[in-house]
Amino acid sequence: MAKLKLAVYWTAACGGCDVAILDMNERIMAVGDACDIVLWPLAADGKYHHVEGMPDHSIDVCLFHGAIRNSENLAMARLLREKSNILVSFGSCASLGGIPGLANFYSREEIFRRAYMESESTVNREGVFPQQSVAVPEGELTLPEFFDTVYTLAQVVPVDYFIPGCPPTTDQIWTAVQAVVSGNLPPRKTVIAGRKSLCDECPRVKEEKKIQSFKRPFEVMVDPAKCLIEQGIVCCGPATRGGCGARCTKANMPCRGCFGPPDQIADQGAKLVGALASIIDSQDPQELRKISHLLADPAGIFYRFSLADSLLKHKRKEVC
Amino acid sequence: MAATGQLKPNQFLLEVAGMPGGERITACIQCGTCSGSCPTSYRMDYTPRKLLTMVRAGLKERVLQSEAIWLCASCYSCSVRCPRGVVITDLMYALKNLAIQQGFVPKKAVAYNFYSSFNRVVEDVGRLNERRLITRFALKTDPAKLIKFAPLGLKLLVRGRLAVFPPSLKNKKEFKRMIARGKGGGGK
Amino acid sequence: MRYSYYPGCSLHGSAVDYQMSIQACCNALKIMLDEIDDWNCCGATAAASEDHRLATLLAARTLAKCSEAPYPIAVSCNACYSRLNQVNAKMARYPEIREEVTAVLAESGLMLVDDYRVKHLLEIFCEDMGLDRLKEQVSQPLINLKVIPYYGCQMVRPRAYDHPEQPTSLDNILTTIGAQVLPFHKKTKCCGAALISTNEPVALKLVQKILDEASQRGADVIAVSCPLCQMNLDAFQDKVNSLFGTAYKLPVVYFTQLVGLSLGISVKKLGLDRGIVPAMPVLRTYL
Amino acid sequence: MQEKIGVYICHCGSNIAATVDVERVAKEAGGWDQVAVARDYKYMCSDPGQELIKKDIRELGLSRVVVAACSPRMHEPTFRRALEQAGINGYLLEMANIREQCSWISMDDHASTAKAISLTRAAVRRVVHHRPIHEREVPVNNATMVVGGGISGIQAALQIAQAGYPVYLIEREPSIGGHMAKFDKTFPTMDCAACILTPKMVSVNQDPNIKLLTCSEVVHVDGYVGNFKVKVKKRPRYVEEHLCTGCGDCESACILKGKILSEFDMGLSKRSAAYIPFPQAVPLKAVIDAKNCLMLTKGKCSKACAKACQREAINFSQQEEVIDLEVGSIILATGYDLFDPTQGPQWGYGTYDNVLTGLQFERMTNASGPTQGKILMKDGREPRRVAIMHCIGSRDENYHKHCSRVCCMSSVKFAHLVKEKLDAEVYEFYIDMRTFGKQYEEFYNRVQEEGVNFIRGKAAEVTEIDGQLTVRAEDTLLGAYREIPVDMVILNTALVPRHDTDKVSQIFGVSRSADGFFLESHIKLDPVTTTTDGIHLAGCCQSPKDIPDSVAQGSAAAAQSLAVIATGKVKISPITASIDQEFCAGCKMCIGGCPFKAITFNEDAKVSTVNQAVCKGCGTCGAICPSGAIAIAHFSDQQIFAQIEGVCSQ
Repeated sequence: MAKLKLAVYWTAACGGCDVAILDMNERIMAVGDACDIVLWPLAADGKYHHVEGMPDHSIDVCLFHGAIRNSENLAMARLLREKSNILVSFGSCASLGGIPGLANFYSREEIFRRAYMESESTVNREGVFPQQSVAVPEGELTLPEFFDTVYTLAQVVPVDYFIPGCPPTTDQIWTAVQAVVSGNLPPRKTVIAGRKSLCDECPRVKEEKKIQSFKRPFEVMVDPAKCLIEQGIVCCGPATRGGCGARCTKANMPCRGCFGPPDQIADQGAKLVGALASIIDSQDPQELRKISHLLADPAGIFYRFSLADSLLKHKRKEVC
Repeated sequence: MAATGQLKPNQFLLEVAGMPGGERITACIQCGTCSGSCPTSYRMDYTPRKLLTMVRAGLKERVLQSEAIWLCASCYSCSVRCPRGVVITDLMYALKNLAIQQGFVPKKAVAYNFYSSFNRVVEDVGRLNERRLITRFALKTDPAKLIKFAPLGLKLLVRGRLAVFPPSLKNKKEFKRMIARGKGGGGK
Repeated sequence: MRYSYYPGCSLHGSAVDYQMSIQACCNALKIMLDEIDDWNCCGATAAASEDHRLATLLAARTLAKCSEAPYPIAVSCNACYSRLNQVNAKMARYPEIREEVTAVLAESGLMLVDDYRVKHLLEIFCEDMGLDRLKEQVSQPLINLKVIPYYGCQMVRPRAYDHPEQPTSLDNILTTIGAQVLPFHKKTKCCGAALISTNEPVALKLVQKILDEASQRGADVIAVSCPLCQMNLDAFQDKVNSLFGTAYKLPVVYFTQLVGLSLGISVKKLGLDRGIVPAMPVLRTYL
Repeated sequence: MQEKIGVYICHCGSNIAATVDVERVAKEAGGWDQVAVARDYKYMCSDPGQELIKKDIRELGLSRVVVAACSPRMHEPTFRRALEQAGINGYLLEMANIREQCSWISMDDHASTAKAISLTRAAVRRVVHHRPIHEREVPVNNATMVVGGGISGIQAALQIAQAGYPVYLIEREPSIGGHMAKFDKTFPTMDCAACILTPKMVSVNQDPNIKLLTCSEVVHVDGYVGNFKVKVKKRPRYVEEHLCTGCGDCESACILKGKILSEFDMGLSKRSAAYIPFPQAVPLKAVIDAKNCLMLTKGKCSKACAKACQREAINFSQQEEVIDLEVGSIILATGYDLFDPTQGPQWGYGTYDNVLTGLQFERMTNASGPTQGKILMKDGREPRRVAIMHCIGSRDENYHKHCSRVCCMSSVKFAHLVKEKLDAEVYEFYIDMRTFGKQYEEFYNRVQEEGVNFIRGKAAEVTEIDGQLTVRAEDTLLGAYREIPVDMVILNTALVPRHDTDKVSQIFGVSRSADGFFLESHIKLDPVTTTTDGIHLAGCCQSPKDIPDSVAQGSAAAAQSLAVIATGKVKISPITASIDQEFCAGCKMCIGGCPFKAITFNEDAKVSTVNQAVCKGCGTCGAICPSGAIAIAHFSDQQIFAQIEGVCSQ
């Protein structure tokens, strides 16, 4: 049997997903035995024209991690879609927008202003901003276009499978590799993770919920056996897909929601807001307001990974 | 035969209802609580309730020429008791305003002259000067008033209750200019 | 406790005794009154009768003078209190009028804020200071002094701090200083001050009814909280007596004069010797 | 799948058609995806209107129907029935409200038409996702609980008992009878109130189908129509009911005899701490007033009452008990309070001795009352001049805006009673004389002829002038101010909602109207039922009423309850929540959020489940469930998103 042709590509992301692949330790050898790696910028050199020169559908599997932030990301997504039989949206950034997706709370102009003018370490007296094209004596220099909005991979090209996680666990990756190698593939569009929400696999004891205030983990002595929400800590587990093994809550830290919502939820953040709002133990509007103000950065908590993929998608644009 | 011609809108009612305090005039249910609560209604030519219904009937001349509106002592008894929330006291002010603006008050009318003397003194110096008020008021109506007031004035003077140097504002010119800009058409 | 203080015209004229007693009491009770700079007449009933714009502007100018002070406005005269309160409410209710007034005031460099807290001295004594604190300061309780509490109309109506028909703040102050407060049905009946110059017979009849119940109840003095009520009930007693064939001789004093007395302040400082019907004969025992 | 949708736009006469261009709405709708037919019609709810839908379903094979008309509260059942009659499931219907939420709230034809199109489009998009669902039937408990033992509660209880079904009658006071038991005569016929009420009270006591619980209050209601579970708190009477004969020996022996103001006599007489509420009380049993009894408050008393009781019925160790009841329907007949006239010091109540309330006057004229029926002033003399004042606290924005309905007639009755018993002048001060009932105007005419002075003008103030009680008012027909000296004033005070209506409305889950009384389903066409199925209203708890109307509504409420019983089963809406065990992660967030306590947790499977019989389909749990495991039938995310898209798209 011929070896599978594998590509791994990286767009708007931190690179942690690549590290997660390496984290498979000796199992990576099995991957090497089964696959020829035709593209992996982290591990091997490769140029655009190399990929462009490949025949269509010549790549068996492409693990694509990172969100779509600019025109180069988009072009590569399209290119790899053409070249690959199976395109896997790998990690939270590609699947949900991830941390880069939080930039959708700002416009491109606001981001540039902050990055190139206002940030504490920047001195830019001339007010120079990146330009898409600049004429220099040597000719014209170009940069990819920076989009106003961060997109998920599936928003720009058809995707075959999703492996969420920031980063995905090595077990998930191994499951995926085994499925591809054995040819025993699940139906298209499957998310390779749990079906129920995280609470199902979280070992903490859950009671009927009533909370009097919101606390951050460092503000309390966390009871290791009791549901974190009942201790006033905002945990995104109830509206987050399981399958990670509840590694965070087992370590006394609340779930941050990196696996995104389970299938049956349209908007992870809205669900969390609805759920938490209804378990605050007060009828008094003023007290309710006071308690809700204890939440530091609600948008960042509830949409930490899923903003680009939510119903909300983007900050509201002023219409006049 | 009853009037069958084209109905004219009741301009007077609209005018009154458009003044501050006049808004709720149409809410009146004619119960008479106002008149029963009023300390001076026993002397009025039309009771407050009746004035309201006369406004609604458009009887402009009779309302604005009535003595009743000048007998209101501004005690607000009617207003706090009115079961329909009509602030009758403010309505009385509105009627007095209209009567003055539209020339329904006789020149020598005592109440009108007292109010206008008071206001002219205040407009002039910014504060009330009791001596100037009495003088001006008496000259406008009946100079004999000066003599009638003398005994009381003397008593007050003896007890140090008549200011020798009546106070006035620091910047009278600016004050006068502001008043001239902001007041309505009533006081000339 | 600190206030922007609006004395009103009478307190610089015919009610100088009210002003003296307020000053003396407030000094003793640690209530600080900052007289509003260059305040003007509130317009009373006269301005409102002739021209509602003039009336609004007069009160609004004084309110605007307080825009920058962070303190509530203290008012001593019922009529001034009513005018300032009502114009304050009117500004909120009629945006067009507010706009007009704001424009005129702006030309003189004045501006209005959203809402002013206008308080009568009675409210300041009962609510802000509290009667427990007054009680601690009383050194000469006015035991056995039979007092009629007379509030007048504009202190309580149309809507104010106390009940519009049967208020209790003045009663409570007088009880606190040891006086015997007599029940009085005409607590808030009109004294006719607005009519005394324009329709004397009607006004005197109103005065007579109040004096009548007060004397029937065996009052030593009538306590008031308004310079206009004081003037009407006190200075016109002679006329009432000659018109109705009565012989009332009821001193009419400001509540602050009685409070001052109970705090041990001198007659002179309180202006208690300035009433037309002399009050000293009945008050002598409390010196 | 391709659906065939029929869209029907109703003119509602001119209610909709006057502001909405219905023809244009129909024309637009006709062009939308999956719409097979779109029509407008004058009255869709009429028989021909419904027939139009049925015909299209049969002939065109429609699979979904949208009706753009009034609020679904009004006619959704009508159109569901029409669909079913034509052979398709009634829940394949969607209504767009283009009347209450569209034509009625705008004068702008253009905007209204645009909005009507949007709402109709939303309904069309939504209806595609509807699925057939079926109503379920559950058996009905045939017992009824009547809350309140005044005349309307008594009437309701008796009617149901006569039909042969069990009734629990719950009364807060020690005796039933309510306000009517305190009255002397009743207008317009002047029958003695006791003579007509007492037989009914006795029947309540004797009817084997009626279980009377006095000194009792409902503290909790659970369940739903046909199957309510109720908790009733019964205060101790401190007298064993089965032993007490109502002889009154304890009352005479009590050492506080004549010391405690009688609430039955409205404070005009005094009673003991151990007492019989009134001679015709049902049950005719003594009760001990726990607030005043020395034994119960201080623990120290010679217990003269217990010694005097030959049947040894007095038991100071009685405790409060909670009784659990199961009933199929509930009738609320909790009555009214009377307005407290001390709120208006100008009326002189509490200031002047001879200013009475109407109910005090009733007690005074009652032959078994504190003065044996004599109308007397405080000093024991008979009044020569009596004033009767209408609308005290009624028709007044300072107190209560509503008209109390009965006061005109009871005032006329008071005038007649004064005239009958005394040679006195009567002055009656009214705003409008509202004598609208059968034989009421005739009664008014009769009393006019008796020489009563009817003054059209609301009495503004009661005062004392030269030691004489005086009423100040304007005679508005004369246009003159008047001061009328009188010896006695009767204030006819407003009928107002019970002071604890708010608590009661929460316990029973019924709403209140703006005036504070309980809210009926429809002010004209359904004044007896509430928006909670199986809970009905009778008497003054719904709005002020006279005795004939209270009795009529008592019977009507009984008929509503009997209708529930007669069918033997009730249909339960299929719009309920359900939890998909595949997705429930057992976080338990939903459990506390359910207002009907319908969600329980299955500890074995570690999932929550909804009790379908208790669920009202409110949707709260669906909004809470963070993992999306809860779905509300007929309100899936898909349906709602489609509807939103329909509103927003052009």
